[in-house]
Amino acid sequence: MTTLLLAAIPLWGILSTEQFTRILESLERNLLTPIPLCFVLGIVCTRIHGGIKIPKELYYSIAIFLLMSIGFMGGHELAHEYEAHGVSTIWKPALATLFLGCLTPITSYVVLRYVGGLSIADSAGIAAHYGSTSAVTYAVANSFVEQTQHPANSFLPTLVTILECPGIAIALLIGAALSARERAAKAAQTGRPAKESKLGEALYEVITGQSIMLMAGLLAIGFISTMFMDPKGFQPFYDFFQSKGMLFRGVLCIFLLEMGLVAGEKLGDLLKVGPFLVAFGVLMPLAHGFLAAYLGHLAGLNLGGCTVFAAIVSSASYIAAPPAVRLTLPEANPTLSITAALAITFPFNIAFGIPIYYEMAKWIGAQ
Amino acid sequence: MTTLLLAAIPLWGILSTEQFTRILESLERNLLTPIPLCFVLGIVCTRIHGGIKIPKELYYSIAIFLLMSIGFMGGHELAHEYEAHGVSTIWKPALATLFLGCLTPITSYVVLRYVGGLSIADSAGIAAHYGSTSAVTYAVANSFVEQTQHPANSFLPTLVTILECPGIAIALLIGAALSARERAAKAAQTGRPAKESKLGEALYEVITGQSIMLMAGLLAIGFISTMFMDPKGFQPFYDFFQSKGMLFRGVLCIFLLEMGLVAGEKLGDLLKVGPFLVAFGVLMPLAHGFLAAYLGHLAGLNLGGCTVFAAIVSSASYIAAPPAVRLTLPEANPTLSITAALAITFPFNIAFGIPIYYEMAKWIGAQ
Amino acid sequence: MTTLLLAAIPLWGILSTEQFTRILESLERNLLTPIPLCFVLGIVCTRIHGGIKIPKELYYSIAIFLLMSIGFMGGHELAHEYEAHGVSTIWKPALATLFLGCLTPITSYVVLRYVGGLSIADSAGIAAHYGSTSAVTYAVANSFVEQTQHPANSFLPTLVTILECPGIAIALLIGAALSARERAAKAAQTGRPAKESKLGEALYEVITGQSIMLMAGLLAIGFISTMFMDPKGFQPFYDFFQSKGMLFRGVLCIFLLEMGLVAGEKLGDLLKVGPFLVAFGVLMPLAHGFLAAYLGHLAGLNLGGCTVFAAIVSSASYIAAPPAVRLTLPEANPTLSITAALAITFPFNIAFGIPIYYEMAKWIGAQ
Amino acid sequence: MQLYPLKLVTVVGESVIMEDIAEEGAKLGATGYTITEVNGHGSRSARNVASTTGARTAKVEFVVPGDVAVKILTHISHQYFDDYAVIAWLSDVQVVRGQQYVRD
Amino acid sequence: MQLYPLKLVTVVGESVIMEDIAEEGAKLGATGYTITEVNGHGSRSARNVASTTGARTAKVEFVVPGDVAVKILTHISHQYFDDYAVIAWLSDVQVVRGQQYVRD
Amino acid sequence: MQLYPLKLVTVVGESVIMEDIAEEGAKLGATGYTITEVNGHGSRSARNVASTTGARTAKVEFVVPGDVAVKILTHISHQYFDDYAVIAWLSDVQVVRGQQYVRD
Ligand SMILES: Nc1ncnc2c1ncn2[C@@H]1O[C@H](COP(=O)(O)O)[C@@H](O)[C@H]1O
Ligand SMILES: Nc1ncnc2c1ncn2[C@@H]1O[C@H](COP(=O)(O)O)[C@@H](O)[C@H]1O
Ligand SMILES: Nc1ncnc2c1ncn2[C@@H]1O[C@H](COP(=O)(O)O)[C@@H](O)[C@H]1O
Ligand code: NA
Ligand code: NA
Ligand code: NA
Repeated sequence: MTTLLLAAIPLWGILSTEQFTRILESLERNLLTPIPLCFVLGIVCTRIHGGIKIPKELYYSIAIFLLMSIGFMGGHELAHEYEAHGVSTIWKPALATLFLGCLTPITSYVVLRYVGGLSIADSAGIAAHYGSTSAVTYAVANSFVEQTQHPANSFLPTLVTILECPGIAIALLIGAALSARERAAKAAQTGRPAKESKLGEALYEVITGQSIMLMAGLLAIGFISTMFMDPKGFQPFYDFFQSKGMLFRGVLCIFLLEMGLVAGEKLGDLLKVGPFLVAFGVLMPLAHGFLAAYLGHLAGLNLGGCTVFAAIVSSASYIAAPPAVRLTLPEANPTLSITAALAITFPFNIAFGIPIYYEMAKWIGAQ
Repeated sequence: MTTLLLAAIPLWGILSTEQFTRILESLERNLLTPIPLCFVLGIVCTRIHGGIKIPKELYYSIAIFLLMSIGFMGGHELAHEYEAHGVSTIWKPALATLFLGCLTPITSYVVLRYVGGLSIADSAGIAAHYGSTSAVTYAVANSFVEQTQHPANSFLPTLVTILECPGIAIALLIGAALSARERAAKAAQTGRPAKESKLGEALYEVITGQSIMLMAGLLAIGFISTMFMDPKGFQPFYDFFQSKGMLFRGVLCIFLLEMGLVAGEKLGDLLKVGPFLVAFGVLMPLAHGFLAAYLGHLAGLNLGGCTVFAAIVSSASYIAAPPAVRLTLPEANPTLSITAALAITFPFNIAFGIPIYYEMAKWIGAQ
Repeated sequence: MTTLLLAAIPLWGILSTEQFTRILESLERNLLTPIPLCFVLGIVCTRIHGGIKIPKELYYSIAIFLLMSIGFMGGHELAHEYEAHGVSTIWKPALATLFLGCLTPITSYVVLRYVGGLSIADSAGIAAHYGSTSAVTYAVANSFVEQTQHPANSFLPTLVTILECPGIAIALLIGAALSARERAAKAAQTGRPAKESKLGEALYEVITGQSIMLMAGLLAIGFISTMFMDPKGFQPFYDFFQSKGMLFRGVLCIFLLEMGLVAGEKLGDLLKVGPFLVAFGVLMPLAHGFLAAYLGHLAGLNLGGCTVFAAIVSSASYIAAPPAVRLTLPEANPTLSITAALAITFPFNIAFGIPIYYEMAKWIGAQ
Repeated sequence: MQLYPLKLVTVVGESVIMEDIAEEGAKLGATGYTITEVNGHGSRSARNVASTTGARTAKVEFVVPGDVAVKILTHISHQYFDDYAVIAWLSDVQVVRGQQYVRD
Repeated sequence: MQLYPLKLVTVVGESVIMEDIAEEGAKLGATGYTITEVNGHGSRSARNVASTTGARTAKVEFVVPGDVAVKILTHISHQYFDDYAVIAWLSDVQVVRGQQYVRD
Repeated sequence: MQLYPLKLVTVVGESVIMEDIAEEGAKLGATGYTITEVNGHGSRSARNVASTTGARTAKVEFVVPGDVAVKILTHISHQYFDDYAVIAWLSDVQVVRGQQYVRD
């Protein structure tokens, strides 16, 4: 707890009362909408042992729809952007994304290993989660800025796609390199042959995994069909996938309900993971989010864009990262990483992070 | 059959020819629409051993959507009602609902035990089903009155939520109390320890079950977001959940198709359950429905409201009640209760009950 | 390969350069839209061992929706047609459909057995697939002609329903009759009792199978509710099921993505099935398609109607046929029929066939 | 706790024939059966049809007396082994109140 | 490869009681359990409630020492056999590092 | 009915490793395998990742000759027992036309 409090003090110093009030207002505007409220309902339900059961096939189906939708709308908007400005507005944010995708797993690893004193495997495993991103956090952040009438730049979905892989790859490579010696020692000691490493396999699976394939694939499809189809024929696809539409927002409610059910279960593990990881799950995103908002602003993102950018950079993966980490760093304890990503950072971002990034972006000067 | 005919005579006496014609017209208007027709298709399909298979995950997903939608729209309308009239219009219907929720399991038990001569466990088990309610019957009744241009009062979904639990609880308590002696005797006789009772567990599961959590939770969410969100941001959620919309009506067709498939299978059990239970499954709803329409009218419900109220009070639960009864009264034969609820009362209400309650409500004077 | 090339030469002779250019334009207009692109994405994903997994329950759910939608819209349009012209415009196309439904399994069998030299069981098994039809090919062809502003005649869904069964039945009867002797010989030789035939069972299952029950059932429901409901009450059902709507087009994308994933897997079997079957899978549809377009034109179908008619007659079943063939002709190798239907004919029709049939129909004189 | 020695017959194969096998087993003397959806791979799995086309793999289990077990396995072996992807085996089990799974 | 002889207890029945059975088995000494969703048909399957009403069939398996196996089967037999559709049996298994599935 | 005595190897554990185990078993001599999705609870289930994150429990079964069974169990024991939630056991089965499940 001391760690948490000490770490929070600088924040208080930075904020004026007026800024603080504005953040509270943003919070209220964000929290009292169906999407976060469904998340809260899910948590409440689990805590009282309530009986909501979302079939996992529905959950997977919604995930597929959301990823396709994010990709398709991204491709659609990108086509308009491309027709209007070529690649001139895009390459800087893309570079900033790549840079942050490589930086955040390293900062995460260093903090976890040397401030938190976690083992190599645990540090690298958690860093892989925080180096990647969460498409649902993107969806919620995007809904938020659309409701504040400051829609994000059109190419943000492209950035989500870019952000997905590098962080996982770098963290796993760090973990594999540093823990190789430990493993060799253990193998020698037990006299059994060293276990086969599944690093290559796992990395390939991340790169060709569902999130990337669906987002990048539909991005291309959205781009191509915007370029070549007449608008009337395009319309039903647009209506189906569009992120402001009833389908996207509606199924997002159901998805967050299920996320709440799972996060609620993991809440019990908060005690097990200890105060350091709780503080990490809140403060690391704030730090990464601030950095992202700042770099995003420099790269030319607008107010909504900086907010969403901060949200995706700060968010932690809980879909692509866990199996990759489980396969390559099996000695890492998955309870630590899943709890941090799903029961601390995700709810924090959904409830508090997004409005805070919005105010950060404003404060930095994004418009 | 004699029972059935004898019981039907008073009805004939009450109805004038003109009323009878009106009922037939209502029936036609109700029956020749996609929702009941899909139910009929399901029955036909099962009877000819046709091969429609709705994945149970689709069925559960639609159930979740319907419950969320009923809750959300209920909360939304309640917020408008509350802003306009405070709680002044709601407390009477709420009280009437609570009263009927406690009365109907008792009337059902008494009729089953003393008129039908069923065992304590079977009587209490069936009474638990008829004391609760069926959200799908609500949805179909609501669609019906919306199509007759007499939409129900806005707070009807709240009443569905209130009606869900008490009936099950009361019937199970009756059953547990009265069958405790029998069980003790049997245990003594076999010389084995008495089986553990699962009453508390089952009651808790009913109260925190999926139907209640989703309906009550989304009711709160619909209420809060109507109060605090600007209408433009609220619109996509409204479009997604609204009960007049294409999603609600459309998926209701698929749901009723599956209900028809299951009811068709249970039709074979009609012979097993015997004529008394068939008569019970038709006449008890008519009696409860009439009482509900009358009390609803006294409590200030409009024409559509009285119709829907009669439908929900008269309907029998086939989702929350069966597992609760199975756990607490295992010696009750589930074939009896499921057949009555699903293969008699549900189809009767969908096809004939709802238009009859509509005419009842008119006759009583509801507008 | 020689077979393929030899067979393709006549086509080149028939086409003028201008026609060829028009076909290319049609191809582009067809290929660069989301539906075929999703199919391509699925194939690419499988080939690079990418990780998209569509839950099979989602796939089945979409199939149910598509079949219901095709039936419902068919019934709706049929009601309008019926009110305007009675049955005068419909009986000729219906007869043509029945005729082709009986002819195509025979032509397919003859070509497979005597040109390709396949076994009796394999020839009959594949013929059963090509004698039936693929509802998804219908859906894609229908989307194509709607986008070219030449919508098909309203009763096409009725024709899909008519086409479903006869082809399978005839091919299975041919196979059963001709292979009975072989089986008896084998039984005598091994000294074991002859295996029970499941022909009757399988035929009944085809006729009362999911595709027929849903399409024919919803056709009736669409017809009845168009006749008896007021348009306002009908609207939400229309919006939900309509084939130009966002739901139909959108879920068709997801469906084709999954089809692509499966077809991609089967691509590996192309080598196993050999050049003859590859040529068959392309040329037989072209021949059947041309015949269908021609007969359809004679029977009075419009340009869109002839195109869609050619697509459905030429398409091969991969849902109803496989289990029926597996049960009645177990010695037939399912790899051959599934690969031909799913990895050759389906993609060929989706990508190239439909625009070619469109140009054929134009050339024949359909308007 | 009185236990009865019986046989557990396990059959795994193409799901298109599994409901038939279950019912044929019941006709040959099994008082019940249990079906599980599984995924499988075997020597003839090339014959197995992709999931999208509705065909998959399933497992059927029968708890039966020895003679019924032999009847079921013989039937399956004659009717299905040549043309379908299917594997079948037998093991020993001790069944609670096992007499009720023996038909007279 | 050192293997420990233990017992495999398999219980198949109405899924409404299967989670309870799993937990009661754990209380009686099982260190874990495995649950599978199945479809079943038996002599009392008329008592089995249709899939739509939320009730189905499930299988629970426990790997346990012999004495725990008997305790579990006795408990199930007393508590559930009269009123529920359920079958239970025992078989012999050889378990890798089996000592960890024996509670002290 | 001629039956061949073989071994049934059953492995239950985190599904993230189950496809690998199935393929490694095939490499060690199994002619096929059967995978079932299950739900499980065990001593290390805390290590098991929630359903939403894509990880669950699965069961793999191999019907194999005794020597292959030992190879598979030894491999699993070395490669997976330390770091993953997994249990594995062996039982005796009598297989129809069992010779085809023995690789030369
Ligand atoms: N050796 C084996 N061990 C376990 N299951 C097997 C084995 N061989 C085949 N199977 C199962 O039986 C099905 C049919 O096998 P097959 O006839 O060899 O293609 C496969 O899909 C597997 O599920
Ligand atoms: N002889 C049997 N062999 C295999 N499974 C059985 C057998 N009898 C019953 N079962 C299973 O046990 C469940 C309950 O059986 P019962 O109590 O006989 O209705 C059924 O649904 C089947 O899944
Ligand atoms: N005693 C047991 N009996 C049956 N299944 C078990 C047992 N112990 C563990 N399992 C299964 O093996 C998985 C891993 O177990 P563990 O390694 O003990 O966490 C669990 O999820 C269960 O499915
Ligand atoms: Na991140
Ligand atoms: Na009721
Ligand atoms: Na055809």
